[in-house]
Amino acid sequence: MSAVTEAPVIKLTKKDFESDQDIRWCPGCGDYSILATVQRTLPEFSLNKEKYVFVSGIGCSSRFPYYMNTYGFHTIHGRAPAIATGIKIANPDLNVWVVSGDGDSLSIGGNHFIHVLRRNLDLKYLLFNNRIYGLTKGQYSPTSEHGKVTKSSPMGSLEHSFNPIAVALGTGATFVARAMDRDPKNMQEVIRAAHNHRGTAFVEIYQNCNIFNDGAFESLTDKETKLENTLLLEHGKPLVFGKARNKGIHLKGFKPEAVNLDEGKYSVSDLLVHDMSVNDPTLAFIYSQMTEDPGLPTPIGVFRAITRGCYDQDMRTQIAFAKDRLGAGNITSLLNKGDTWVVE
Amino acid sequence: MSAVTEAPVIKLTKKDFESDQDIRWCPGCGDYSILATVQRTLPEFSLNKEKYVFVSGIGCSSRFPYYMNTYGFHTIHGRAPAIATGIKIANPDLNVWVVSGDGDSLSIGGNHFIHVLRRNLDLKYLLFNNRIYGLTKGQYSPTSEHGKVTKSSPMGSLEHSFNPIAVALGTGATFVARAMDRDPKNMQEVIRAAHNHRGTAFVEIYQNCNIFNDGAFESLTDKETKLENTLLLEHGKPLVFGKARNKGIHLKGFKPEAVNLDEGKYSVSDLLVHDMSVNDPTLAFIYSQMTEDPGLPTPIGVFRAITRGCYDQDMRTQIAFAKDRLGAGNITSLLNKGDTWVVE
Amino acid sequence: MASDAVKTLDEVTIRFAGDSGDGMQLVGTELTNTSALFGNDVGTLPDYPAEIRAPIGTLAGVSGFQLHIGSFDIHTPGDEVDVLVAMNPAALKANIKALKPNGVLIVNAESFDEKGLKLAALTSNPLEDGSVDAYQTFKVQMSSHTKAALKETGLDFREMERSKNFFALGMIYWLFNRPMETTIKFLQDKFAKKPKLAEANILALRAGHSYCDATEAFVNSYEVNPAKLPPGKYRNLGGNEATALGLIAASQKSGLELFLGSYPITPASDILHTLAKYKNFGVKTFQAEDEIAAVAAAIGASFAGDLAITSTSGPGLCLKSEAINLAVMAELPLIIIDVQRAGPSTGLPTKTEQADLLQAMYGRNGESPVPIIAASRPGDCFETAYEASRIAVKYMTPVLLMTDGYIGNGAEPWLIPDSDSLPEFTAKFATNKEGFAPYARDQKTLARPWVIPGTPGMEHRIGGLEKKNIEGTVNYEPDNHDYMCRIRAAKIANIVNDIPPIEIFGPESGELLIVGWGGTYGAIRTAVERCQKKKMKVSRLHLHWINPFPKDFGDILRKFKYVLVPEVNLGQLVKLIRAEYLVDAHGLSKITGQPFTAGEIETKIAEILSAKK
Amino acid sequence: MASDAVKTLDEVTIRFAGDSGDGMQLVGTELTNTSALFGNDVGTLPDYPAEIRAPIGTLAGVSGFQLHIGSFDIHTPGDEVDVLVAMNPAALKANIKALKPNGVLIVNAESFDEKGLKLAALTSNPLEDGSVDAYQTFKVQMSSHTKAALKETGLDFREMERSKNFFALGMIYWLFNRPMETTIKFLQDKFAKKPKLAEANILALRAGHSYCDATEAFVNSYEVNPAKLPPGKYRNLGGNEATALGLIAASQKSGLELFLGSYPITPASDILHTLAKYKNFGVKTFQAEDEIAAVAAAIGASFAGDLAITSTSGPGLCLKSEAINLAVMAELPLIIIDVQRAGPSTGLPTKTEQADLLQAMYGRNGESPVPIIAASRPGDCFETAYEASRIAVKYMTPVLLMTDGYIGNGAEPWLIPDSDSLPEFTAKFATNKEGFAPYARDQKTLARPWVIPGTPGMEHRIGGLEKKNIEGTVNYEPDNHDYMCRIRAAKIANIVNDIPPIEIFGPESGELLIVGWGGTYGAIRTAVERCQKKKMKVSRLHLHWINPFPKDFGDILRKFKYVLVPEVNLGQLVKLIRAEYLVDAHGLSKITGQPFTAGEIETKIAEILSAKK
Ligand SMILES: Cc1ncc(C[n+]2csc(CCOP(=O)(O)OP(=O)(O)O)c2C)c(N)n1
Ligand SMILES: Cc1ncc(C[n+]2csc(CCOP(=O)(O)OP(=O)(O)O)c2C)c(N)n1
Ligand code: SF4
Ligand code: SF4
Ligand SMILES: [Mg+2]
Ligand SMILES: [Mg+2]
Repeated sequence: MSAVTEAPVIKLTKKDFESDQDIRWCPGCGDYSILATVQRTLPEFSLNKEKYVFVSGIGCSSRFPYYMNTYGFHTIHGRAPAIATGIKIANPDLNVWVVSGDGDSLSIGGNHFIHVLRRNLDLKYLLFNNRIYGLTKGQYSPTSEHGKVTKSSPMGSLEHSFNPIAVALGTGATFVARAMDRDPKNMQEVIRAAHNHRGTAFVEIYQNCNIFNDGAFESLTDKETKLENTLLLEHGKPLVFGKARNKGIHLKGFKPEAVNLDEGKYSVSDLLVHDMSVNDPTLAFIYSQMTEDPGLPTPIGVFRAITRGCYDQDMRTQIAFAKDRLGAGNITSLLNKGDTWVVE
Repeated sequence: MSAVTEAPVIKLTKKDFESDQDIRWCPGCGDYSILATVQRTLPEFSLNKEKYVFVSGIGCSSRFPYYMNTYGFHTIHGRAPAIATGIKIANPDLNVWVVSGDGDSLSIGGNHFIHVLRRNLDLKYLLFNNRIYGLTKGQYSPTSEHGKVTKSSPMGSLEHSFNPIAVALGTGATFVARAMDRDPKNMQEVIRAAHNHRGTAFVEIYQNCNIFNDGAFESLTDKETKLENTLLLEHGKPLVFGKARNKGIHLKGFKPEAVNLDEGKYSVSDLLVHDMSVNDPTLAFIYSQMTEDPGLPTPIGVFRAITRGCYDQDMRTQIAFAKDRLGAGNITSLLNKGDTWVVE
Repeated sequence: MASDAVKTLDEVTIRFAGDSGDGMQLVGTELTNTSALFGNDVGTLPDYPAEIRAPIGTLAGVSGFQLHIGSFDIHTPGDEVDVLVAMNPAALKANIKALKPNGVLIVNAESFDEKGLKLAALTSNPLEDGSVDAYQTFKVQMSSHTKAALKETGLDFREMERSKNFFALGMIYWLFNRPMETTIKFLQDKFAKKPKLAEANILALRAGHSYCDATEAFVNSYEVNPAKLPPGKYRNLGGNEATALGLIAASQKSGLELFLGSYPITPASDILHTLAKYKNFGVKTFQAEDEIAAVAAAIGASFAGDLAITSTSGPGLCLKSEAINLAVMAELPLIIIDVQRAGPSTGLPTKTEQADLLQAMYGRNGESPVPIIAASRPGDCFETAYEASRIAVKYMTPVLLMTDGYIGNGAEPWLIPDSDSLPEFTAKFATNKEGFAPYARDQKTLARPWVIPGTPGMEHRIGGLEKKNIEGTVNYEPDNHDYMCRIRAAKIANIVNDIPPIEIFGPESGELLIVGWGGTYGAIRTAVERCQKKKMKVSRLHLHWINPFPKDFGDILRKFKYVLVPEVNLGQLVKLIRAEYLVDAHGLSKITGQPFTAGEIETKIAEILSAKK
Repeated sequence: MASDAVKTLDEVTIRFAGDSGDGMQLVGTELTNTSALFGNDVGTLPDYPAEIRAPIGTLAGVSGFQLHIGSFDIHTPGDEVDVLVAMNPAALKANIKALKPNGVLIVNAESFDEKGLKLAALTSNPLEDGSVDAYQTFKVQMSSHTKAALKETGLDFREMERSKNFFALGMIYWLFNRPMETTIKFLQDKFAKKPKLAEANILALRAGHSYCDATEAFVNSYEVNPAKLPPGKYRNLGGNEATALGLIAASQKSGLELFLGSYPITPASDILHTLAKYKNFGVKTFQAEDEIAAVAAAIGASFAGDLAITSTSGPGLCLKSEAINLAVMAELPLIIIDVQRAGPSTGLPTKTEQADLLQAMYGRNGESPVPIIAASRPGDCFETAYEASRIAVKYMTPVLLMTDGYIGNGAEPWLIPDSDSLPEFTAKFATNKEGFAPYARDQKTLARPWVIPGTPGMEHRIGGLEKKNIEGTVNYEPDNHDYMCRIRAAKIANIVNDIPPIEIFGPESGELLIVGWGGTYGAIRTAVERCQKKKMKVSRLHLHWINPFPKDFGDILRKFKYVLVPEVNLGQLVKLIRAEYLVDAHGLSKITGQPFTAGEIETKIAEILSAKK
């Protein structure tokens, strides 16, 4: 039932997306910058506020919906993707965003995470990865590094961390990207691309938790080292990086290598050219493995964006088809179906 | 507490591993062949029966432990990897095998599945993939093909299937392999390799459910077509396949291509040589994607087998280290720790 | 059908038993439909093995279908069996205890060979060792007769053998003077694409019938006259299907779109299967990755404005409990269906039980009141599902709808309601911005407004943290939490105003009151009516709503000297009654995975009343 | 410390309140330790915000720590506050209501500037508008004094500012004539690697002390003499830590290795954190991916022969319910710890409640009996955890151990037991093949044998399907299921033989009995003792075991005219009592996220007794 009458599209500003609730993150938390970037970017999309639903689980990051002056649902730990799935199937016209943490999505919520990506519902998924459980005061998370000392691992964690992008690619995700709290410009572009994608758009956002895991991404965000250690993926462009833009990524077989463009051996034409739209996820998987190799820069931007049927749209189509073929159902015919007899 | 005294190793036969319980699978079910192969292979390992624990979830496949004359635990739906984790941590000397179905592992159990692979406990994981829910009488599963018509999808399923091997690789699994119910010879080799691996050894086994999904793997197991449609991965060997062994896999960039060795353009030396021990999971990921391309054969055998710390062993080491450093704890010192005072 | 010795019976109970590959459920269902169409009242009890296909011929593989046919309003699948059809030794062994002394036993004699006896773990042949002397035994070479009848079809022997269930059905049709047309038509439809199979089964059916005619095997045949059921149009309806139809009716009537989030589980899966067929009613079925995702998606759909359902059985209800609590806090409509099965844990998945009641009532952290409604018969699942939906939306609350494997898998003739006669059910989304607050409450129902995303100007946030009264923002104030816990409880207690007074069958006060809920309905009713006929002083009532209890429940209870609560558990409703009313109610427990028989309750009634004397 | 005006007090309640960044928990804990070491009895109540770091200076960010110091055996953190330290306007605003009329109020006056008032949403300055006239108010420039004292340290102003909590503590040490050595030593240890910080805090502590000396701000100082506690060696112990120690003691005593499977959740995480530190005791802590994996791994560890534990709070208990049921069916020892918090759903995660009791009792499908034991004080968590472990192993059953945020986070002086005085606890794995059957039962305990994998010749399979009595194979027989349900229930009921008779405090029969469980202990005891001193006719008892109830419980209840059950929920234990004994017990409910004060219960007692007259 749609009791809702469409309102004309209104031109909005960042302020329109700010709710009246006091923000409850620690001063200095990376979550602030993500919130501001989202609030700054949404007005570009020419959609009224009422069309947005922000759905989160539990964690510091998951308080996000309270600060957005849109519809919002702060649900339970790990279940945001499943709840968002129901929202989107019920009403595919809504613009649904999931906001979650590394614990929320990859620990307790791991199953819903992999399934929402598989089903490719048309929703946006922001995973704030601070590599720690923030809200419960600092235990290691599935993205914490091996050997990490925390309250629950006083002698160092025995676990090997997930590579969230590789996990997503393993499930067949159609859109996979990475952004960083300290790089709002790239974040904004990634959010735009995610919005424009039809299907589940997964964005890993590196986020600093200055209380329990300060500096986890420092080498990637620090002004001095940032350009040497990150690689911006731009569709159709060769993979160049470095402060002096004198380095690039060359593919040797399926192995990416960082090469120096100044030394004469390699030129830009030898570099891998980024193509986010190849159907085969292998290229994106190769990018994902670059973070495992200390000799290679960490890619940011959109790794992969391909088109495939969306569950919610396909469901709509199937229902329309059924109505078309069988006629829209009505109670009387429903109740009187099959063999009947009359008692007088 | 180890109340158990070690018994001398006894030479066993297949019969020793057969329990006295009546087997409750449908006649013709692929599960029989897997059971027989496991029972036939275990005696090779020079381990007494009491050292084995088979742990399963719920599903037709999960009845497996009842038929093994070893220790066994038929647990609840989806939780076998978590329960096996506890068994292995509690007693790393046990030889722990998880047996599960595509629904049990990839649907309800997805979270434990990805985490056991990440933690790399030293256990063996057999996933019977019949691409259907057998026990609940035939609903589509996360590995069922898009569009599949079942009781719960009368107009065809809207879901895209998981590629279990790709999911496993995305999590960082250290051992990944595939076998087929109708190819007991390869299955036996794979089981051997899994047994010998230190870490979580994941084996996907294609299994025919002749009641609810008959023929799902027919083109791979049928005598006529089998050799054209499958590719046996052998460590250190070039990837040759085909009835006449006249075809092979050549890697063009990161793209595998099937080439004909008779046509003169390619020779065996142009073929990709299988190496299961490369640390980078990309090669195995490339294999995993071959099933998505109808022009390529389906790889079977061991995709990847690398060494990395095992959670259970590392835990043991950490405890030993703590005892070494702090001395084994005792109650009195424990109770009297910290600031104390005496009331007289 | 020459016999003029047609005896008229008031009621008869027939059980088909065979290997699970023998098609017993199919012929049982055919006899049910034929009898229902003929105008009898019917009650059924399918009983199939846990395995998909257990080894042929073994005890584990026995599948049974029991059918009670009456010329009056009957309420159970029958206590004792009058006619048992046993297709093999294992089926005989597993079912013979249920057959009445001197009952009719029809066996497929050919299956009692050495192999068959061994598979059934029998050391001697019961057809020869005196085991069946107490019955009217008919040993029929069903396999051979069937093959003979089918010899022209061109089928091979194994295929022919498959039709012997219809040979058996043909015999029963002869024995009870039933018309064969319905079944013939059914077979033609079912095998429209495999006409050979249709033909074979029809031939077998006719052969069984003719066999009786020709051999005059039976001295008598019987008839069971049509029942004097309330006038109207009927169909045969199974419990799970009725639940699905009730939900669709609620959706159609309210104008809310229906969303089901579910994960398959025995014996609830058929609700998913049935709803999945009704896409043309706009029904959205989502087969989730697990029970948590199933209920979570339903909560999302409810937030977005759908009539949201999740269906499961006991183990699944465990998994849903955390999310149900979110719906309690968020105050969103949601219907959770628990088709109970025997527990604890995986238990006996294909057997029935009523042991999830206290879980439904209390199985969530914190003070988490959820209304509970229970269906009592297959057909009644329809109105119960409809009512659960209506209350969920009216009071903005999750509602637990309890059925069980017995009524879910059972079927009965169902008086088709006129769609206009269904209770009024309007759903309204709030759209008025003026003075809107997400946790402001309706004065009468205490429900908060349902504002769905997409509504301009009413953007708001909800969630699982405690909410400030009216404003609905996150709030940690001590008094607010106390207030909100109490108002949530009051809202559910308040549903009592929607519950009609209890109907008491029998005297309004006196010696003995039987209180029932759910699937014990038929057995209790039959037992009490039998006792009342014998002039015993016993009354009964059956609860539809368990939380809240109806207003007049306490007063009624106190008017009886003895209150007995039969339950297929170890005493759950009885605990709630005792705690609430301090009435010394007694439980009668049976927890065998089987429903009560009327006889069991009758015996207990007699025992209590005679002890009282 | 020249003042000769030292007044002696029996007891005093002090509350520190400030921003969550102000280190109130730290100085509160220091005062607790110092007082405990000094020989006082102490009771504590930390109260921190839900946010990690709420915006500085706001109401949401206020963190409090209340401490009750007594020269006698005290049982609560105190009802009303005698001395309040408020570090900023928000802290004053949030806490002033708790301060007794004419109580001592010490404020950091500098924080009451325009910005501070605005952050606290105050429109006028309470130090000037008469709001604090009813108290002995001391306005101290704590920030400036601290900075002055630290000027030589080379720290910058912001760093110096951080030490002002120790300045405040120094003042309190002066006011109550406490020695400073313990705290100085603590600081030296804590900041062993950052000696500058140690020095700064010590300087601030001394400065606060000297400030009082120098300014003669206070007319009097006070002393609270050591309490006459039972003789022995004491330490200060928090509830969650006590739970962890009890488990380790059980492990050491039984020779079973300890396994904890847990997923972090407030307020239970500290059990995980504490156990993780004890690797040298062979403790294996497994931080799982979720609560289901946590309990599942514990079940696996139990199967493999470990003393297996899982710890959580309400929402986590929901998620564990399906797996707990597996342990019920598999009959494996398992301890499930629920540190209860305010629900339903996410509720108020940092606040206390007792509302998971009925969930613990009934929150699983089918008939699933699980024993329940509840701790009542922080120190008592030790013996409760030990006892839970002992019973789990002895009876081969999961046991639910209930604590709550109040006692879990609270601390008290704890009489260190002699390890030999701990109850006998031997664990034995069955190793004898002769006549072994996995579901054969011990005649006395009804426990099945614990045979661990690795034991030669005893290979067997268990699982969640119903098991055949004795053999333990999968079994679908109706009577077997009935029997097994009843024997599982009987086994748990049988634990009653391990439960000592109830201790009644006060007359053994009469007017009014107060029945408590869990964290209401201190408030009830204090209230009842006060009333008894006033010669009121009231008795009390406190339940340790809730399932099963002690044998003599029913008889005791029936000896009183009025039974009152105070609970931090809407009435849960009271329901169990009413259903079991048909006694008209009444609930006293408080559900504000805060524990009862003794005064609240005292008032209710007086009310009941005066109404009775
Ligand atoms: C069922 C359940 N289990 C555990 C918790 C406790 N909990 C809340 S948030 C959280 C982890 C948060 O980590 P993450 O998702 O990384 O979010 P962050 O706080 O770091 O943003 C946990 C364990 C809970 N609220 N519910
Ligand atoms: C909590 C819970 N939910 C649902 C079920 C019902 N169930 C049992 S097995 C199964 C799926 C089986 O599929 P799969 O794992 O592929 O095993 P198969 O039978 O195909 O071998 C389901 C849904 C259950 N037993 N427990
Ligand atoms: S704890 Fe960390 S993640 Fe959470 S709000 Fe504070 S800085 Fe941010
Ligand atoms: S249903 Fe399928 S998977 Fe299950 S036992 Fe039968 S054939 Fe095997
Ligand atoms: Mg995090
Ligand atoms: Mg399967």
